[in-house]
Amino acid sequence: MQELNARRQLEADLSELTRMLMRLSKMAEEALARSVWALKNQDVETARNVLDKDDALDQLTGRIDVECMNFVARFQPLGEDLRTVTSIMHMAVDLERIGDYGGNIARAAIELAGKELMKPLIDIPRMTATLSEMLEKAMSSLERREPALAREVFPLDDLVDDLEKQIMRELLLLMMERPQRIEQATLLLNVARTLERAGDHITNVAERVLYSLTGKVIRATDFRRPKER
Amino acid sequence: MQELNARRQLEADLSELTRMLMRLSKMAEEALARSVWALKNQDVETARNVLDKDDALDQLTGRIDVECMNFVARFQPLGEDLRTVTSIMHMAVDLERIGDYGGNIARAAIELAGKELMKPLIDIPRMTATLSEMLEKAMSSLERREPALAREVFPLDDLVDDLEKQIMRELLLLMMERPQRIEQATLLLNVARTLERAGDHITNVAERVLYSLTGKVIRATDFRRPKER
Amino acid sequence: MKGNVQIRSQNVNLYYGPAKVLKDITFDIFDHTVTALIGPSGCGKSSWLRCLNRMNDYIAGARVEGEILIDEHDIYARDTDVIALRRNVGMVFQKPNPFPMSIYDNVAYGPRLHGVRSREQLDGIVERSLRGAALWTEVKDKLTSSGIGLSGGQQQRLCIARAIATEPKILLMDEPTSALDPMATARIEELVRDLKKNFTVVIVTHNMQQAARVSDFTAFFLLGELVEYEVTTKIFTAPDDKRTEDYITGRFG
Amino acid sequence: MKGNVQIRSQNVNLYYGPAKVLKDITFDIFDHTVTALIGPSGCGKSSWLRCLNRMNDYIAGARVEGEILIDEHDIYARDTDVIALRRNVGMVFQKPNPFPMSIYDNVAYGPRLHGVRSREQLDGIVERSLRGAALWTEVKDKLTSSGIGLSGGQQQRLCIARAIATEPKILLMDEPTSALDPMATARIEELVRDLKKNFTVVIVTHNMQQAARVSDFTAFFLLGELVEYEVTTKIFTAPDDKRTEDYITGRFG
Amino acid sequence: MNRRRAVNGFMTAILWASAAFLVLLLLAILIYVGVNGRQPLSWEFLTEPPRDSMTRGGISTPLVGTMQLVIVSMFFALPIGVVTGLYFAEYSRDGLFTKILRLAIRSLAGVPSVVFGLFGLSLFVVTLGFGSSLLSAGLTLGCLTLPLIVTASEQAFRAVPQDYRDASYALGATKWQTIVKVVLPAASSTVITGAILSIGRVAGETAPIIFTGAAFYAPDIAKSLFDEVMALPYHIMVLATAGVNIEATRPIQYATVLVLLALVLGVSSVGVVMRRRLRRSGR
Amino acid sequence: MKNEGLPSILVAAVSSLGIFIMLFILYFLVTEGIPVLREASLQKILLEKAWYPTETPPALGMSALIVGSFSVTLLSSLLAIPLSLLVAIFISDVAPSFLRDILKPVLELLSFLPSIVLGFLGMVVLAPWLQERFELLSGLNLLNASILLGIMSVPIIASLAEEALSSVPGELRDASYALGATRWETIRRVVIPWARPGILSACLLGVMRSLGETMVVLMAAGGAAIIPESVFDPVRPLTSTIAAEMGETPVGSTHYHALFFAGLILFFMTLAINMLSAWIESKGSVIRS
Ligand SMILES: Nc1ncnc2c1ncn2[C@@H]1O[C@H](COP(=O)(O)OP(=O)(O)OP(=O)(O)O)[C@@H](O)[C@H]1O
Ligand SMILES: Nc1ncnc2c1ncn2[C@@H]1O[C@H](COP(=O)(O)OP(=O)(O)OP(=O)(O)O)[C@@H](O)[C@H]1O
Ligand SMILES: [Mg+2]
Ligand SMILES: [Mg+2]
Ligand SMILES: O=P([O-])([O-])[O-]
Repeated sequence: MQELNARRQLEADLSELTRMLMRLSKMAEEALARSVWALKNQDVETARNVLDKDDALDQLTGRIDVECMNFVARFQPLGEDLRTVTSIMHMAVDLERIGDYGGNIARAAIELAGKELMKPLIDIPRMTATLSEMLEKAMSSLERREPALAREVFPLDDLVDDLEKQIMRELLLLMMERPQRIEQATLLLNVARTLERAGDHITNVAERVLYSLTGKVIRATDFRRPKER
Repeated sequence: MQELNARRQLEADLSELTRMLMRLSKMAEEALARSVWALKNQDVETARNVLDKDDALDQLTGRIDVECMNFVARFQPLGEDLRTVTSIMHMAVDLERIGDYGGNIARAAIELAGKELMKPLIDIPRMTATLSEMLEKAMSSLERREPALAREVFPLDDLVDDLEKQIMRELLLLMMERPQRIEQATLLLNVARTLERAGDHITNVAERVLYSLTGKVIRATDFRRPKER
Repeated sequence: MKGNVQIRSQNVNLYYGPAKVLKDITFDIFDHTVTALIGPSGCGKSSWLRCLNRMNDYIAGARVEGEILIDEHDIYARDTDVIALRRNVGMVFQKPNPFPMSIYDNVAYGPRLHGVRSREQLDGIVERSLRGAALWTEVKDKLTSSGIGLSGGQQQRLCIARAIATEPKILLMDEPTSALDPMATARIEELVRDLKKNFTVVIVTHNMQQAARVSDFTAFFLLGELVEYEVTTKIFTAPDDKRTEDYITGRFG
Repeated sequence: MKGNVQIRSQNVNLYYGPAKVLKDITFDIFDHTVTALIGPSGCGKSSWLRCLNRMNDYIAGARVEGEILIDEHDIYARDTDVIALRRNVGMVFQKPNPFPMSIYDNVAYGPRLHGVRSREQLDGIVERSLRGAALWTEVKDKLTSSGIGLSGGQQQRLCIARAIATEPKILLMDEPTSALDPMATARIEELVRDLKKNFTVVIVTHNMQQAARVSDFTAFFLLGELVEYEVTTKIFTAPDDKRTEDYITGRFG
Repeated sequence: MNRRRAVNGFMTAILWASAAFLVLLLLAILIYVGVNGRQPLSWEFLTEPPRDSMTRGGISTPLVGTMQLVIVSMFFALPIGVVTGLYFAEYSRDGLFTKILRLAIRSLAGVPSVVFGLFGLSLFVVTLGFGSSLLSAGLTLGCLTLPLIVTASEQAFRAVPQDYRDASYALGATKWQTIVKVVLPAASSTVITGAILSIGRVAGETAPIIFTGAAFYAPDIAKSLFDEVMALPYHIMVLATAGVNIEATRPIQYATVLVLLALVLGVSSVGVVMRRRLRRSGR
Repeated sequence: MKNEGLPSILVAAVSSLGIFIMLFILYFLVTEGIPVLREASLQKILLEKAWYPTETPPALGMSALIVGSFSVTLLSSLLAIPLSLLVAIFISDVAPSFLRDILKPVLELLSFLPSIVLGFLGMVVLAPWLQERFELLSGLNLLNASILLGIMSVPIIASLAEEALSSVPGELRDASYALGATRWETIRRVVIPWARPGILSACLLGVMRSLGETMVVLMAAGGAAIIPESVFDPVRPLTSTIAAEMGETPVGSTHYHALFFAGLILFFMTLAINMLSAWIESKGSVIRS
């Protein structure tokens, strides 16, 4: 007890940082989920709501960034603490980006609202569900300090990539069938592509979690199929 | 002289970091420029070359990250030094992403190579040129410690956005005219979208430069047209 | 965070003989906050601190101009009772300096001076003060043994207990951890953060990380001037004044 | 970076009387590198360092087991000439300790002991050593004034000059900056990085940031054992051993 | 509150008063001696021997005798004292010998000077057969001052930082080389200060020499170690208590006291000033 | 490494001379002093008053001498110690710094004042004044000697006590002031308690010096071997007895041995005080560290 005393404040601050990051992650996940829901259900209200919340997300990211700098200024961290705080800085950026994607998709949802959908959206929500799962895995890995959980993220990203490919092929076909669909289709294409990107960012997050926990630089590519050129 | 002595090593290390970042920036810029050139001139060789260099880019990013951590471990930076080193960490991520985009575009170039282009590429290279200019402005702002230069980046990003919009409209029209073009058009659409994103990342870099130089959090949005929803 | 102003320093100048050591120091310190004073050696941090409880009175040739108001009362006014002032403004020094008496007597020293005689009352004060200084559990079974026998960190906490035994409103600390090892330092820092519940704390420190860790506000002194007074976070990541920036990045000092 | 092995410590055990202070220390130090020894107080860093020039010989009850090879020669072998060894292995101490003689005589002390008498030769050695310690320009006009009159940082550089005047191959430094202010510390650190061109430097330090700044390799000692020996960057950002991680993150020590 | 203030003021006044009292008292003594002793003081007084049963003439013989005693005692005490100090500082281990030696030196410091006289009488004068002589008296004074020198030089050696020794060993020096080249030079000024201070003490001592070598009257300066000598302090006593015409020689007595005072305080003040300097620079 | 043994043996050998001197002092005091016990029993010597060593048979009662020593020492200490301590406190805690810088060396210097000078002044200045003022037969008496001894020991006690007082860390004083104590409260409750061992040992050393002082009492105490009934009675302490009589005593006579025995008594008395003060010092340093 006496021994750990010197680190009490440091650890309190570090968990506070982690908590902020979790909150950010929750917000990003929600933005993604709700915007896709809005897209699917053509709900402008929800889409606007996502856009309104984007500011809060940006602000939280800014705060995390400043608090990380503060943490460095206060504790001169080394080793695991240093890895963790720098990782948090990085992860915050990735998460913010994911939140932004939520905004982008919400905009798409608003554009699409009221227009008849050319097909029922099935794969896109599936992608989103997978992304949520990835994000949760990565975050609980960080929270519970269990590297194994973060590793499970990588194969899931392959799944997301597959889904995107599939959607793309499908949409291309649909477009070619009826050029009137082109506008809507490119929009959806974009959404799919965006979700694929979100997957990439979550993969980055997972890599960071692993680095902060183990000190090893782990590249997701080691855990998944080689990317075709 | 005696006075500055205590900082000599710190400053040497910091300039070394900055130099590494400049190198990364150069590599990213090149990846973008060369891949777009390859796209335009249908030069598979150059495109492959870009892809080959992607690894080096990733590695350099990793090294910058580790060296930044080292810097923190060694000098317990505060104030401007702390802002600079954390900004470098962030900028490296942005630049790496831009490099990745180069790879993406190179892949598109390879796919397109040998197929007849549906229209001569004019606006896409213009976008790339603007991006190069932006990147160079941001970097020399950092190097010469002149915030004014970095501020010039923001209006340029508006230009990039405009170009992308224009390309999109144009391509949509072309597609609708002849659905056979769809595949190629979506590819080009994607390229344009990617370049627009690169613009966003460069804007981030400029924001970071400003923050590290002035200590003020500057949002690009304050310097450009409000985004339409 | 800003509450009521507890200490108001208005155009304070301090002279040691002909040398002007503090120049026009003007700023307000808020109650129930921790305020850190930083700056290079000799910039006048300790001197200003010692103005607050008039410890400078004992230095030949020291002369204060301007006003220092504590709870809106000018402590350099004619009618100020210095002894009452010092009771109200506790002080903790750089080196732990317990008196060579028992732990109990150390803490009871101040109250006894000020006329507390009853044993029960003293017992209560001693326990409360030791608890307040996070030392009670460690020493409650050896209150009669000498304060000198404690470890450095414990000694410093004993000094804090002694200072808060007279129930001051303000606690001044002049580099309270510079003679301690990192572990003891961490405990004192934790205690300082805790003390602001009941006191207004002003702490001089050379360790900028420490200032960043414990304080809400930070004042940067340079050559007898107050250069910048700001929320701590801002001072250490993005100060407004170029000189502050230069100091915290080690360009001088 | 790894060059030739200059110091080879093989299963070194050190006893002070019955107490075993170093346990089975085995590792190699490469020439023209700076190696930092870190670890909590009392873990045996200084003790191991002092084995290298047999300064432990003067401590009653000190006993060394195992082998220490310098340039492949066992320095605890019967036929070792301790005086020649110490000439070959310079040492710089925690507190700057120039002799109370002139700057010149301080530097010339070692060479004179070892029989250099000619004035010219001494002049050359003194100049070369002072240059090597980055002190020449500051003192060249006052070589005859006392070494005590210098500032702390200059004194420490004078001690370095004195140590390298006997042209050692190895330079041992036991917390050489712990008594210095930050500015002087920075100069010494710069010098240390510079010294590896000509010497193999082994430096004990309590300041982990310092170890990170100056050294190529870092060895972490704990309770008389060598826990981890690695490239410095790795030790401070991602050490392999849990105990190293715990130490550098302040979980104990 | 007011009572506390009153007590404080009262005590402060008392403290000032006592210091003033002491200063005035001592000043009065010095001035009194100065005024009374100034008149017969002249160059001749210092350079001529006493004449006419010491009722006339000067004090050259006792003055020189005192100096001779100082020299003899220092010749004896300085080397031994310094070496003993060296032993304590450099060689001693916490053994029995060291303990006994410490005890001996400390006790020696407390032995009354008249007892040293007894010791000198029985050892040097009687047992060793030096007789009542410069040598016996000088050696007695030497023994008296030995503890002072030992303590001073031990402190001087201890004040030499251990770092110097480590540095010297680390450069390949032996212990003796280290002592000779580093420790002794570093301690020398402090040792010398200690010696000067003990000279001040020796020059004023009377009791130990009364029966070991001081002469009531000697016609001449001692030529050999085995001659008796006159000494200033003893001379004063003789003039004041056993002279031929005590009342008439009062001016001479005062002058002699003045000379002794000047000599002792002069030498001591050099020592005191040196010591303060050393202490200040040491800190 | 080689030849390290020789110097150390030499140094130890020379150092042991200190022990030898001490042993010799003891040896001679004992061998020359003990023979007196053939003439008179220890009891007689210590308890009888009559001191006529040259009569036949000699009367060797030393109680008057011993009481003389004690009374002079006691009275002088009563006079000197309070003044010394006040002065010491003044210098360490009250005096402005320029005064302190003057007073400290002056005090140190005055402890070198030769006792013969004081004895002389006692004889020629103080004695006539006392005689006149109090209409005495002689001014050479217990009071006279005590005053002089007092003057002699004030600088010694004061400068040692001052050293003890000023070694009290300034931070302790600051702490007390900062708690609202006045200066006198600080001195009484913090400074003096901290310095107590040092002050005590300073006083003891002063007493020891007074006890062993010879010339002042020889010249100013009057020299009558009686037990004093008032401060105006003359006394003949042990030291002055030895100094006054040894000169005319034949070596080896009973008187000679008796004087050595007196020396022996003196020796043990001072030794006892010395050891006491050493004990106090060592205890004090244990408390502080
Ligand atoms: N008693 C004094 N008499 C004269 N000048 C003094 C006195 N005390 C301090 N000073 C001077 O006043 C200036 C301010 O001193 P002060 O002790 O307040 O500085 P500081 O900021 O506390 O420095 P440090 O960090 O070294 O404690 C310095 O230049 C110092 O030399
Ligand atoms: N002369 C000695 N005699 C006996 N034990 C000793 C001696 N010197 C050191 N030790 C013990 O040996 C152990 C190692 O001491 P050493 O000085 O090597 O530690 P260190 O790592 O250098 O510590 P520090 O960082 O405090 O200098 C400690 O437990 C210490 O108590
Ligand atoms: Mg200060
Ligand atoms: Mg050590
Ligand atoms: O813009 P990105 O999210 O693909 O980096």
